[in-house]
Amino acid sequence: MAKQTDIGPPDYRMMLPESIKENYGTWKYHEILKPGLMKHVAESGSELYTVRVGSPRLVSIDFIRDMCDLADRYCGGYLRFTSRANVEFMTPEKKNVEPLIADIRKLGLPVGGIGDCISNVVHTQGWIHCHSSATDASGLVKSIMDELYPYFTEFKLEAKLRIAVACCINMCGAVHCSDLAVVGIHTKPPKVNNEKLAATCEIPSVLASCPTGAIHRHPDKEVKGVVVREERCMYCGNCYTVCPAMPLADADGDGLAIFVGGKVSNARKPPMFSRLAIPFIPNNPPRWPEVTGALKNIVDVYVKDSRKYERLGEWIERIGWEKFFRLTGIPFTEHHIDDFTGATETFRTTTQFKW
Amino acid sequence: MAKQTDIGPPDYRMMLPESIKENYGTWKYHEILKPGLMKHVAESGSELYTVRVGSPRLVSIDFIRDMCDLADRYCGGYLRFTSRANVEFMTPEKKNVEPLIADIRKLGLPVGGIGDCISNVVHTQGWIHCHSSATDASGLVKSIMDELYPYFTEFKLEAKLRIAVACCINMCGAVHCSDLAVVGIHTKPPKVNNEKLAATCEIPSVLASCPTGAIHRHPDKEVKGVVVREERCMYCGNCYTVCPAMPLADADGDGLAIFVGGKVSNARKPPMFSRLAIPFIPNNPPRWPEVTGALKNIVDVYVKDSRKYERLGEWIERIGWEKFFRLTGIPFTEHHIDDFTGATETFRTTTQFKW
Amino acid sequence: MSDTPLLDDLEKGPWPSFVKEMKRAALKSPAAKDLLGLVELSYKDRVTHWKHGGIVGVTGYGGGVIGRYSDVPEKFPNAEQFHTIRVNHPSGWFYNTQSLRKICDLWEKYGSGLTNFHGSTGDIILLGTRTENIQKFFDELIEIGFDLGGSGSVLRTPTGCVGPARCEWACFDSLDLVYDLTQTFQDQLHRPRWPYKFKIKASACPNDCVAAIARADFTIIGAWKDSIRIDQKEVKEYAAKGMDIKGLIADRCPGGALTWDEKKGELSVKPEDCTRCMHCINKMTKAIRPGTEKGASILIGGKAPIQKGAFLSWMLVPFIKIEPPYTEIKDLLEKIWDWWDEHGRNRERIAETIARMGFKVFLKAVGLKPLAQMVKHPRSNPFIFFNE
Amino acid sequence: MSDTPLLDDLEKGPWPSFVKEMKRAALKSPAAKDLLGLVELSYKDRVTHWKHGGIVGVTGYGGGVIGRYSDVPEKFPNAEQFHTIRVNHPSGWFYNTQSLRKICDLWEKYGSGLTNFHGSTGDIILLGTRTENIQKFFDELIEIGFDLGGSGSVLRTPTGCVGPARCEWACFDSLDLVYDLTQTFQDQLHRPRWPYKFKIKASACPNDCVAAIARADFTIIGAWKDSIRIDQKEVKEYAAKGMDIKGLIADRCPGGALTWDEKKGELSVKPEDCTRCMHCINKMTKAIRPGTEKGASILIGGKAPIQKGAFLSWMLVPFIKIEPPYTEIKDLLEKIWDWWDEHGRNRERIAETIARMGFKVFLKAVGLKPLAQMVKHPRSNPFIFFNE
Ligand code: SRM
Ligand code: SRM
Ligand code: SRM
Ligand code: SRM
Ligand code: SF4
Ligand code: SF4
Ligand code: SF4
Ligand code: SF4
Ligand code: SF4
Ligand code: SF4
Ligand code: SF4
Ligand code: SF4
Repeated sequence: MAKQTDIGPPDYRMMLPESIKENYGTWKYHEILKPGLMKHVAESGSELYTVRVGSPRLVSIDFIRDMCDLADRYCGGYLRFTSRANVEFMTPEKKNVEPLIADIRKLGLPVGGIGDCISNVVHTQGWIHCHSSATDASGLVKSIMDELYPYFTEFKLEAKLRIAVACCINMCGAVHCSDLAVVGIHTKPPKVNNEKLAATCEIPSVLASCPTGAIHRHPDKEVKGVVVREERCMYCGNCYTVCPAMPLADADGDGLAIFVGGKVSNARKPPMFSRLAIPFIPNNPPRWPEVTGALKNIVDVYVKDSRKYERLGEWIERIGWEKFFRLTGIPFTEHHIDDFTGATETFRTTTQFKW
Repeated sequence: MAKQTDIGPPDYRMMLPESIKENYGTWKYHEILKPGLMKHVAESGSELYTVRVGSPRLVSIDFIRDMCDLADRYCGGYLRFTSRANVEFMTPEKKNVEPLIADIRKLGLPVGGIGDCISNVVHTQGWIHCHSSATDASGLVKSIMDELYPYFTEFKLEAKLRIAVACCINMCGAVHCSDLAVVGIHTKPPKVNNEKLAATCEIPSVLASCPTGAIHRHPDKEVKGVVVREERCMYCGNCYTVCPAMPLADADGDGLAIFVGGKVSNARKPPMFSRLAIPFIPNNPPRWPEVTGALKNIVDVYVKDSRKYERLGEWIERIGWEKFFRLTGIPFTEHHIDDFTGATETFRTTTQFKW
Repeated sequence: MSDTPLLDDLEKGPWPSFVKEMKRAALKSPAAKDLLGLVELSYKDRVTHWKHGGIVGVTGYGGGVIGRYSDVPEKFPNAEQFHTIRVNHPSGWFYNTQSLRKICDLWEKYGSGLTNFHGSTGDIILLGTRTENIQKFFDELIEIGFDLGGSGSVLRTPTGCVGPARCEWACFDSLDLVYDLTQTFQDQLHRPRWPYKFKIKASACPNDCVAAIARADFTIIGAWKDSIRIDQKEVKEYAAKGMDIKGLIADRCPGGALTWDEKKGELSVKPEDCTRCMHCINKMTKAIRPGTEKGASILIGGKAPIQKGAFLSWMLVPFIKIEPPYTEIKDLLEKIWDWWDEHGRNRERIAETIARMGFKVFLKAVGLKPLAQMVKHPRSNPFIFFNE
Repeated sequence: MSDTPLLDDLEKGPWPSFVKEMKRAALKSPAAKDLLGLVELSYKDRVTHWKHGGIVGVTGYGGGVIGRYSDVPEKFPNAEQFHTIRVNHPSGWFYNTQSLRKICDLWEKYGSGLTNFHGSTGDIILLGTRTENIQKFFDELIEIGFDLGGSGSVLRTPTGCVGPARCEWACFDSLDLVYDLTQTFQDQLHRPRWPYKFKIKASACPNDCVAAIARADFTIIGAWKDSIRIDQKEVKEYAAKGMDIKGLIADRCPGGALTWDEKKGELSVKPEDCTRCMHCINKMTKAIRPGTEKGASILIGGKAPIQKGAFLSWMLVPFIKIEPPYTEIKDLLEKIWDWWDEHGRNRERIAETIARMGFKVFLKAVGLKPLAQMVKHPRSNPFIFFNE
């Protein structure tokens, strides 16, 4: 039993390199020198070079030790991770930069993601660790980034492009506000196991868990359990979260939906939600070619048609969703029409449209 | 008993002047020559002059006869009314125009409303004829147009400005999408008369009529009637519409709310709803000075700050609602914050704002 | 001293006075005289003195008359009954004076002599008559070639803009369409059968001069398929007269379809980016016109706030040709009514029924395929019902 | 032939491979080895092989560990229990290598050797250990100066952007604020008491580099009260280098606050019209900087779709100074938690409770006055509850 609890995380000051302690809060400007490399300049005139490295996020402790070796060699024993799970090496020494980059490359790791790039993919657990998952996250991310690799290591975009992957609609990660979002979805109602349910769950809380009221007591008084009105089920998984006896996972029913055009920054346009582009693509491990192909197609069209500084969602807003579907060749279906709370807000209350 | 029914309205062709029959569907362009006067030119080259006259809408048959006399004298016995209850006299004869206008003036009627003007006010019955009314419509309109008269007879605006008045929230007329909208509102719950209710209404339908579920059976089993949970009442009048025993009218509780910034045309910006500017102004007949003053203030600020072709709602969208409240000096209160269905759509989901 | 001091104040001022008109009517009609007194009393008490309307009407019709009784009959006996009759206007609100005079004479005979030209749905509103006069009035109204408008849970009097009669922008014949639909659906207009009221309005271009999109359950608005037509000679004229064509026209184009070439003095359009908002056409009437392949868009669901909140009509059919006998539109209306009739709850407008049941359910029912033009944007939530 | 053919395919390709990493871990850990097999099986079956998590944890805490059991223990016994431990990261995700190496050594001793740097809430995620190891691991974790992060219906590990440590735009000290709040609310972080989870994220400027507005119930985003600072000399530099300052900067300003004077080569701002969107600052890093009177805006309610749909945080406090000891923010948090605790239903996030009870009710409860800055626009419906 621990001598102590509630000590919280270590003081961040212990974790800051000298060059940052000295210029803390007095940075003046930065310049992006090349993909994965930027320079910050302080009021004092001192400089700090940052090299950003792509990480698979799911790593072994030996990977972390490799990063530590590099940090010890070039960065005085300090490093950081970014909010998108990249690794950042910082040094005031210009001369360290190229050798550092060379050693990173030796480890087979990509340098990039700074500026108008596709950065690392915010993602989740999937088949690696989550019981809710409708797909795997790590495998999807690997497949996607292999496909879009040059967008991480080179400048090929007019603006940042942020991708997120979530393995179920709980959407761990800012999936609902990403330029490109891939979401694992179930499309079959839960398979109720009433013996298990009777043993492990409280029926009232199971009934209460369903937002659409699709779950009802079993008609047969004898059976202590529930039935699901399948036509009212939207596969949200709430029932499964509160009761293990109602799994939704299904080899053929599970797959991916793709949402596009979200952002969170307040630059120019306010933050926006991502909107449905493709309702369903079946799981096709290990490479999910239909998913990577769909993303590639959207990115290609966006790159061709977008203007300087225009995020994907800003581009779509300018040309209109009907033109987005036309240019990408993605079919618009009944599934794209909202029927959740507030759906009427999404209907087009004007005669303005493009053919 | 009529020999015939379902004959419908007369054929419109009987009602069209020669000059229109000849050029029907072949008009080429129009020019607005001065307030209340425009000229349409047909492919054939023939011209049609239209003089628009403001009407109180609530008129005597002798007023209609006056209009007929003018039409017989100058327009070959034809005239029309507009979708805002103005009268329009049309003639191909340029020489008729000025004498016509002179005779209209003799009758004390205003010529104007064409182009970037405030036109006639779309309005409703009020105390003249409606049991639901929370105010009078005709008196408000008269008071408002007296105040804003020059905007009807002269060009003083950058765009059209449409005003509507409704005497209760049923909003007969396009009040909910007007540049300026004055709406009669009740602010006291219905006064239930249970004897009358028992006699004239079905309790279930009364209970059902309430959107907020504020109406309940009378707790006392003896009493055949209902009670209203006052804190849940939003004074919508639905119950009164289905049951006469629940009137809401109240000398002190009734008054006006002012909504602004709506439009219906698709020009430039899509149609917009009007939004709440002033939650409540008590009834102050016969002139409602607080209402006319409030409208005058908003129009003055709009005139000063708006750009060419900018409708009131487009202006507010450009400067932001917070700046609208600052410039007009209208206080922003808790009542302005939506709490009806879909309220969350109105919350500001960005850091962008003006002080 | 006058017994209507408050109302008298409303005779002053430059805008024409409804009080003057009431007094004019009062000279001939005791009912109109008592109305003056009753309204004066409302101005004093600051409440209405009308009671909930009772059911009055003409044989064979379920609507067209709004019953109205005063709550102070003892004070104003001649205004005790003050029913309103709604008379269906001719398309475009055009009249020849003989017809108007006939209506006036009839109303002098049977009514208070007070009227609204027009009510905000578009009917001629004849204010104030007694129950016993209604049928007689109606019989003679038919004689002079007019009929009642709608009230109650029926098809309400359809209206349309002045359109081709006097407007160069009309993309279809709003007058003829409204006349034809009104005649075709006389039964739906006079005999209640639906959950609630249903309104049709037609504007022959996107300026929407009858505010159809805000007020009609079924909204017909003019549109064209090809490109706007630009007369470069006239464009140069506007430029010469000093119009800032880039700032005021091109930059204001919502579709970003217009480019102004300062040097050439040329305004060019990228038709695929034009959303037909009308702005450039509105402001350069001599230089720019709608396209030639004309028709309309149909939108659904416009209404006032009661009860689920106000709705603006939304896109249902992006483009449809509008030509007699208008079969396609009539079929669509019938399909919509059948579905609404079956699924609509009491006092539920079509928009509210669709909102409750789901737009895609409605689309299936009326046999229309989903289009991106129907929505501002696709859903943002992942709660998709795949089983449907 | 390999017994993980499907996963092996994911070792190919330019992007670094998590499978390589799993295999590296598998060399030392039987648990990691069995995980490989189990995940290969999922790739074959296209379903997860994890069961619903059971309750596991450390004494005195209600969260910080996610229990996880395999549904194929017979096939992969070493991965039967594969619990996750969440370790609270240091502000800004900065580390010295000694600390990192200590964590690695601990995880080599007690866990599978697999980890996420970092989980998407911001914790160090240590994947895969057995129940009996959890307490031991925790005891030694405390020794090396780390503690657990949040899970369950608690305050989740707060995070903040790199801020003043390496960013010129920081309007407050995101690292210190996050550290201070995390330390102050250790009890709320470790001991479930609320209806559901509650997340705090801090971005020191409106670029929002931790996506706080989308993911945090309580969102702190940098702001300034005065004007952006423009260095005209540098502006001229950008112009000289050929930047289209009018088209790319001034015309893109959402507030319409910027004017570019081509002749003078000057960019001027109307501070009252600047909405602090960051665009001009982002694109002209040497010429334009935030103002000097710095602080933050506080927004409320961001969350993912479960269950009432996704929310973006919305404006609650337009401007607040952010200075130690951060009393004002802490008081506000306590007030919000008290109200939510009392009124929130089970599994209802703060946004959903506010949506259900009404924003103005919430404002009253936490003692904030309504401001136009809190809404995109006022209500359009007339259904106002005046009695409140
Ligand atoms: C390191 C990091 C913060 C951290 O604490 O970890 C960071 C750092 C910087 N961001 Fe960021 N941002 C970081 C995540 C984000 C996020 C969050 C996310 O991606 O999930 C956003 C919001 C994205 C969105 O809107 O969906 C974000 C939106 C921005 C923007 C606004 C971009 C836009 O036009 O919308 C800028 C300004 C710009 O790039 O012009 C910016 C600018 C910057 C600058 C230039 C700030 C500075 O002066 O140092 C930093 C490096 C440039 C760059 O391109 O990365 N940062 N930045 C994060 C790096 C993540 C990564 O590894 O790629
Ligand atoms: C580990 C992590 C994903 C990852 O790989 O990074 C994660 C994993 C889980 N999340 Fe999450 N969430 C994680 C960040 C998020 C985020 C992002 C964030 O916090 O910034 C979100 C969206 C933001 C939000 O909170 O709304 C998120 C929204 C959810 C939800 C939906 C909550 C909602 O109100 O919409 C659930 C469902 C629930 O709570 O029952 C959920 C539930 C879960 C559970 C506990 C599954 C469950 O239902 O029990 C997952 C455990 C997986 C496992 O076996 O390890 N997780 N979850 C993230 C936490 C790591 C960390 O502590 O750093
Ligand atoms: C006569 C009438 C149609 C009818 O069948 O009765 C009519 C007639 C014309 N309208 Fe209209 N509009 C008429 C009601 C409307 C309405 C409906 C309303 O006011 O309730 C609207 C929608 C208003 C709104 O958006 O809230 C309307 C929005 C327009 C617009 C778009 C204005 C804008 O910028 O939003 C134009 C074009 C313009 O003015 O630039 C327009 C243009 C015109 C033109 C110029 C069309 C033409 O070429 O003949 C006509 C005369 C000019 C003028 O300024 O009135 N008309 N017009 C209506 C006269 C009402 C009145 O007495 O004032
Ligand atoms: C006479 C008129 C106002 C006027 O002075 O012009 C009118 C008068 C009444 N309307 Fe209306 N409405 C009138 C046009 C409208 C319009 C405008 C339109 O049709 O373009 C609307 C808004 C558009 C719409 O339909 O949504 C309108 C929305 C309502 C509503 C709310 C309906 C809704 O779904 O939101 C009610 C309440 C009801 O139906 O119970 C209503 C109810 C009424 C009643 C019948 C009062 C009642 O609850 O029984 C009023 C009878 C007054 C009387 O004693 O004469 N009236 N009503 C208009 C009809 C004249 C005509 O036929 O030309
Ligand atoms: S997104 Fe769903 S499946 Fe993936 S980690 Fe989160 S809860 Fe688990
Ligand atoms: S998955 Fe969601 S909708 Fe379906 S039964 Fe479970 S809780 Fe209800
Ligand atoms: S707005 Fe209300 S009060 Fe006025 S006429 Fe319509 S229903 Fe009657
Ligand atoms: S006025 Fe409206 S809210 Fe109030 S009781 Fe009647 S129906 Fe219910
Ligand atoms: S709606 Fe269009 S066509 Fe009809 S009158 Fe107005 S401008 Fe002309
Ligand atoms: S009609 Fe409107 S959208 Fe079309 S070109 Fe003209 S301004 Fe642009
Ligand atoms: S949020 Fe702002 S302050 Fe923080 S890192 Fe991003 S740009 Fe810098
Ligand atoms: S920060 Fe944004 S709003 Fe402010 S001046 Fe710059 S571009 Fe305009």
